[in-house]
Amino acid sequence: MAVDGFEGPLDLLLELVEEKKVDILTVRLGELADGYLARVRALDQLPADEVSSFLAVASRLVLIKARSLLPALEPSAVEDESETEADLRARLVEYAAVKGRATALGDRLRLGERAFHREGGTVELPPRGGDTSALAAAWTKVLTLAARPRDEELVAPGDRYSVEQRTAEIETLIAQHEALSFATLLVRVPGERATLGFAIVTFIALLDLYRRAAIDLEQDELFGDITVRRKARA
Amino acid sequence: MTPLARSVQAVLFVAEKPVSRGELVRITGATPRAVDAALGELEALCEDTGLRLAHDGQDWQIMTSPDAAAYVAAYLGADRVRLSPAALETLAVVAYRQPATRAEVEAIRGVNCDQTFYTLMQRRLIEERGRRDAPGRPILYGTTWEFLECFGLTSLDELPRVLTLPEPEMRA
Amino acid sequence: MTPLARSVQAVLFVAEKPVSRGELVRITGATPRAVDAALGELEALCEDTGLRLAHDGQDWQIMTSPDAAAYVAAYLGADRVRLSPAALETLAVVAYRQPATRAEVEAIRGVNCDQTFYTLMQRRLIEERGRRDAPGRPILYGTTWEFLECFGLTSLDELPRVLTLPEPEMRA
Repeated sequence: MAVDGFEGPLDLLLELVEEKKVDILTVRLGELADGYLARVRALDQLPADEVSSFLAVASRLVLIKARSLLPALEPSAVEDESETEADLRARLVEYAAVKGRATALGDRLRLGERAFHREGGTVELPPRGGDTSALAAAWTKVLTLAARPRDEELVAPGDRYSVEQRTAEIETLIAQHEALSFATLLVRVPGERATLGFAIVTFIALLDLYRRAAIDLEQDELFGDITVRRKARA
Repeated sequence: MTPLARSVQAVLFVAEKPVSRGELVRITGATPRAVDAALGELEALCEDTGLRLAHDGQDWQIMTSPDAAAYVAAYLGADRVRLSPAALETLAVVAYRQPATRAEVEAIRGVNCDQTFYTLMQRRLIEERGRRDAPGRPILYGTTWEFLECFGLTSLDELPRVLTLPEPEMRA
Repeated sequence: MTPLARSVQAVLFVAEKPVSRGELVRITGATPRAVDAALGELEALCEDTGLRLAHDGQDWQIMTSPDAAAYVAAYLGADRVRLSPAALETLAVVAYRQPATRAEVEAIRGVNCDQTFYTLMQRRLIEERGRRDAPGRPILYGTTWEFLECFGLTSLDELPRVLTLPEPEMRA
């Protein structure tokens, strides 16, 4: 599922690397964090089921950037090894190779230089020995494939939220109320539980507003509700 | 081998019936004389191989060489029906849904089924069964007597029952 | 051409699906080594002709040469296969890493690949290849004969080599 031309977070990150015209093996990934966040913000919609993967890459970039700005910031014992810059780079290098291979395969396809096999037919023997269980298995396979959801059915249009739109909504709310609880912001329709997609978009919108210094975030205890507070204009 | 002779060879290879000289001219865009030369080249090349270039008047076909007949028979005799997985799938759709139009089979399988329909018709496993009373009056297909014989069934009721998946909508 | 190579050629010609080396040994009554030699002879003979000898592991099939594709497609009325960039990426991962699980492909591409797997399965470019002996016993996928055919490859060894970056370790 393409998101405004990007097939996932690695695709977007790779494009940023290529835009900078630098070597994937030497570029400082942390330097790409701002550009990455800006591009994600500019997308008019993110499918709910992919938001988390974009977010995961974004948070990793921000972490890498923070470490480079504050060398004293040692990785804590809790963070697992996969959070390192080297690991993200390795994934990116691997993905770049995949993209190159996909392009090469696509080129072959465009050339149309395919091969054809022969279905047979010269032999005029009356057909014999058909296997009914193979036939039934083929029918089952066709049914299974046909029963799979198709692209257009995967994400109902009503379930798509845009970060932009959600950010604007929260800005309006915060202009009216000095402080709001995160729990309140998660209520889209009173009495209904928010979907995961809506919660994630709301969360990204808040992170973005915080980054732009439009709000303050307070949390008194671990897993407690988060208070969103309007930031006094300087 | 000239490029034209290569193309003629490839076309005759995939063809399941004799191809006329006129058709070869039309497909390759070469002159009739060039096509004749290519056929001559191909004929000479087949000598001493397991294949032969045969013709009946102006219709051409590649066949196996007679001295390989014993092995070909051994291969074909072992299990005479050797349908490709694609052909088997198309046959399954026709068998379980008959009568069905080609468009319906393609809608279910999600791919073009021209070649597999052709193969199954050739092998007399499916046949036309009139036309559907719908726009375009598409041809309906069903299985044949040979199909029952081939699969050792006495009637279509003997087709193995399969799962109870909801049958997909047909977008004909 | 040796008599054995001629017989192998004739059998592969009439076959409607790939024929395994074991089957060729059984049919011809020759030793596996002799069959290998015959296949090698046939492969060399196909060079510069309109046909190619292709193999997937130990399964063999004669196919048309890619440079004759335009004429064969004109004869068969075949459609050009079109794949989205997303489907091509998934196919690239499966083709170069096979067998691979869906989770592995998703880990590499960083996105959900349900839809592209569905498309590739429907077009028969990939197929199931058993299960990995790991928790959850995930399904393994590999490419098909149709994949080789569609991309005009005679074997997986012919996959285009791209980039020379070191391949990172695979995380399942």
